[in-house]
Amino acid sequence: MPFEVIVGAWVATGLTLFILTFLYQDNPLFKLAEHLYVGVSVGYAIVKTYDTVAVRLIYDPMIEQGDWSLLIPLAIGALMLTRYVPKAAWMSRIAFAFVVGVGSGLAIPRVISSYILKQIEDTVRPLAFLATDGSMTFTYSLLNPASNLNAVVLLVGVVSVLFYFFFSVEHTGPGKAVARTGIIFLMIAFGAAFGYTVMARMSLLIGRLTDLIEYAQPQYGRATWWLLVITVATLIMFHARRKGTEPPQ
Amino acid sequence: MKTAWALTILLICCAPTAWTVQAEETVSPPQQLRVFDTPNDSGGSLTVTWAQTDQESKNLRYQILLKDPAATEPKVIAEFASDTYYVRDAKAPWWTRPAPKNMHQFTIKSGKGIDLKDGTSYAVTVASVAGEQRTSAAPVQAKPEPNWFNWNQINNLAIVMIFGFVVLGSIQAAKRREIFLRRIPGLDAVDEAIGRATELGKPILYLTGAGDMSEPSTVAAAVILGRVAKRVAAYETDLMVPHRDPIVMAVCQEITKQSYLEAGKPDVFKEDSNFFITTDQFSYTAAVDGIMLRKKPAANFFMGSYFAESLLLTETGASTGAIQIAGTDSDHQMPFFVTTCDYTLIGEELYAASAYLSREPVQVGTLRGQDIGKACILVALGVGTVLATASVLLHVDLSLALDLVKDWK
Amino acid sequence: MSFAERMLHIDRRIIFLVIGLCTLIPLLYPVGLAIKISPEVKSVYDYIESLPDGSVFLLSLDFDPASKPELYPQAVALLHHAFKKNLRVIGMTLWLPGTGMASEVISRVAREEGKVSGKDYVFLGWSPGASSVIITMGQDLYKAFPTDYNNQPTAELPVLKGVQSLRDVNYVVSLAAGSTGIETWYVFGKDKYKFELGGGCTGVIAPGLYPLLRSGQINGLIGGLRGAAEYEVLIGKKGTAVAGMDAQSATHFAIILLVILCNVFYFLIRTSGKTAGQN
Amino acid sequence: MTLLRRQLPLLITFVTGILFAAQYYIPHPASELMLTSVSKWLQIIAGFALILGVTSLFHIHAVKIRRKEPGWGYSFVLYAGMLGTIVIGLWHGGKETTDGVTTAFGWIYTFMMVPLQGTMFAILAFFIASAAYRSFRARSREAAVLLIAAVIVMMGRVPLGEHLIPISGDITQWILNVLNASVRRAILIGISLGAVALSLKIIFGVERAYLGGGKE
Repeated sequence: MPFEVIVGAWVATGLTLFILTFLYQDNPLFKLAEHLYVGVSVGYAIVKTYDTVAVRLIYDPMIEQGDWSLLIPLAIGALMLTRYVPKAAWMSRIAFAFVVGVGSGLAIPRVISSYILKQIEDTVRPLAFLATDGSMTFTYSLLNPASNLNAVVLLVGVVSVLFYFFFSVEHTGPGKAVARTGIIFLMIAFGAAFGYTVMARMSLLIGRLTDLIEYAQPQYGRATWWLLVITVATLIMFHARRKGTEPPQ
Repeated sequence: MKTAWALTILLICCAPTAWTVQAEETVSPPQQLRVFDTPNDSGGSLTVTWAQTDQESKNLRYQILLKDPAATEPKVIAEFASDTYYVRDAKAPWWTRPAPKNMHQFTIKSGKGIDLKDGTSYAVTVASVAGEQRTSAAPVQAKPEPNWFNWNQINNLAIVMIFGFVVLGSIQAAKRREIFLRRIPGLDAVDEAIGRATELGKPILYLTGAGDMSEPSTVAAAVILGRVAKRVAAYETDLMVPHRDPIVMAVCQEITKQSYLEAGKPDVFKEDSNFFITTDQFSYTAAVDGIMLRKKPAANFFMGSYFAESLLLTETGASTGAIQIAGTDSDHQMPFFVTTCDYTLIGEELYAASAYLSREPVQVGTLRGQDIGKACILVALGVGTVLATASVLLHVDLSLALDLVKDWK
Repeated sequence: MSFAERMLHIDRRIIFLVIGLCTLIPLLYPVGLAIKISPEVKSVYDYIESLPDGSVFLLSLDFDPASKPELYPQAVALLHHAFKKNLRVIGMTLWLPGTGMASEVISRVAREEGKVSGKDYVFLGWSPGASSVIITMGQDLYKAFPTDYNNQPTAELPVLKGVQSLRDVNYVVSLAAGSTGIETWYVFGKDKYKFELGGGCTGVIAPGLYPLLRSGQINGLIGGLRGAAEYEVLIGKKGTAVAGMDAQSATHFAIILLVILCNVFYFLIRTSGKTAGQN
Repeated sequence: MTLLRRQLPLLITFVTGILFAAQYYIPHPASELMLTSVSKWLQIIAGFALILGVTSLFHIHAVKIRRKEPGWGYSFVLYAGMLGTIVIGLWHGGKETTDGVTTAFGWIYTFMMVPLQGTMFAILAFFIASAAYRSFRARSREAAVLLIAAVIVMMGRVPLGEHLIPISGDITQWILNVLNASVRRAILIGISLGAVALSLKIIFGVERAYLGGGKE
């Protein structure tokens, strides 16, 4: 096992345990790790931005391939940085105006095509089929998303939730029933989102504990065990020192 | 008699073969052959349409032949069975369909050995082939051209125009006259929470979320803060508003001072009720949790946009027994707000609440414009489903209407 | 204070311990329960299975280290499958913090499958602008990525022969953890450039993508660690996702139990006539 | 001068907005060329926006250190982490691995950034558990419906759940593919109408908040 991987394992385990101390209470170890995280991720962003934007997107094509048309976005981008010069800050508005203008223009037709027309197209379905012998059939199977019953449920769901977010009409009379259905559909969808989020957060924890288990093995010098002892000791020391100065929460 | 019968049966059974044998000699060339530039595209493509014949069967095939101006004689570029490539398979809306549905249509595109240059004319013809029999129609000249408008998307453009007209129109209308907005139940819950906090003589905590002033949900949170501050000023209850963005804090300070003024209590207004903690997500959350545990506010308000920290805040708030009201458009955090708070303004309800309070024409007008948009979509869904079901049950082609609500390219 | 109230006010660090154990024990002593395959994951698998040799498969790893446990195993499984099918693999990312991870996973799996960078696969790296990257790639791939991640000019790479833009890509899968992800690939990509699009995502955003799945805008969806485990089972190469599923079972049942306990105690307090203000 | 300051940005937004909305409907190669070049420009401008975001963070923590606000020591840690990563990163040309060998920059990424960011969000798992026990109460009919649906989905999504109650897997599929899809579709339509309305207001200059109105 190469030396720098072992050192890496110790550093990774230490930082993981420092952040987990937040569960006990907010303490200097957590603050240290958290600020280190913000620093490293900002540093990483700066390096990548320089490497990709400055070198690969501006320097190489412009200087080496002589594509001077890139001077225009360069100028607009520079305008954006004038925001920090109080006197010239108004010029940054021109850069924002261009970016926001293009962004809005690009978005309008695409949003209507993908999020409105396409969604209506899939919701407008026949609610019954014609069997070969010409009699009307209505497929009930809940498991097949394309069955007629599901098409009805889908339609009721979309209509009632859309009506719930309707603000020009008072929710009284029939409107009340539709809004009530809308709320029930909404709550079921939030329940599904809740269930999925639990799975997502647990996966994160599983990922971290898998690493900790791996770094507890002898070839990494049992990093997890040693660092666990050190972290708990430091926490107790902080707690004792703090108990003298501040009433417990 | 028997022989007569035998003859007739023989005739009947060999007639079809004779008929096909006989048909083979006179396989007719494709009729009504038309070749033209493919519409609604960026050029480099031609479309060929020709009539369907009743001889179509498995063994009759069609060949498409293309003659380059430079080449000496036409080249076969495609061959397929005669019961394929109809106009209806090309999935085009009725307003850009080049020929009736049951005619044949084939589109020739550049690429894979074919190179159609815009502006040069090419001779194209279709040959019908049965066994070794082959006849082709007279070649037709056509020039591929780039087009300036994609008519397939006319319904998309119409929606943009109409919706734009509706939104901007209702904003103008909102400037001239009062527009009805239904009561937002969430706002009554806000008043009730403030009332209870005053009874218990405990402070109120109000959070404006993680966004900055460019996010609509943070603007809405600031507007609702104005309403809460006015009520709080009337009851002279303590108000605490911790912030994560210096600019949002400055704006909220201004709004709070204005509300205390309007409530006629400028002297009760405290400058430090709006205070800045940090921009960082988790240290801000830890600090606010500390305030909740120490100061034990009777009412917590979580308005604006939130990320993973929503759960850490509302869980601590719930443990202190405070009434909690939330209002957010971050739908990933909605399940946690709904289960931990007494009342939650969901998504657009947050914007409606701020429009209801501020009565600001642009906000109210936009809301009315979006409502009209939703009404049209609800009608489209209802009518569309009825038509779709009718067209299936009654074998009627209602694509005249149904194509309007489809996305065409 | 009645038993119910005392139970409700136990220190939350005890619950932290319970969850910690529920995760740790199954990881140390796995049980290996069977994992059922859901149709949305199967359709991604079937589509890749149906692609002929040499078709172009673009995998966009649009996530950062915070979503590694869910999306990293999905990337490994998809890459193993694509390389086994001898597809021409293009890797890229729209999320800056994920660049290092994306580069590592592609080169590692390629090495395991004996594939050569430049010939069988290419990693283009990250480029700023999110949706504008997709539009530029749709118009002309070499304008968006003049060089690949190792600064080799992309125009000469054999793996990209015959690929001028996204129109020549047979299948795009975006492994997304948030906003710039599967929706962006549809709205700014597939809607205009007509490549087939599939998706993999974290559990948090999975429910929000079902409308796109229903309307056929994406032809399949691999949701969270569960989706990753299903795909590992499909390609017959069990990995970290399957190993994690037992811990998922334990933690999910712990949460279900906690929610039920919470509501039982809550109703005990309410029905036993205590004033509402106390809970 | 104020005409230039106020009207020019609005004119730019209007022209670019209309131009790029219309571009969608014009398949002509000229409009495709416009789209290609401008989307390439947006990439470079987005790079500058990143620089803007990073400098503002630099600025906030520098103020914190200069004013010796509480916790300024931690800002030093932040700076050390940032500068260290930048120096090592640029030294290795921004590459995590050079021909297969992980560089020091790659080491920082693998053994510091990945575990830190991963653990930062992993602590949420604990908080979900404590919240599940303490505050996920069926305090209203809606919350009850939500919790029941959540329990069914949680059971249906894990092997143990499907093992004990096989039907829970099918119900979860139905909830996700039909009920959840219809609600998300309605919310998507609502949000899209809002987004289009906002874009139209920006193009026609009715909405000016984006101009940094609140900033001055």
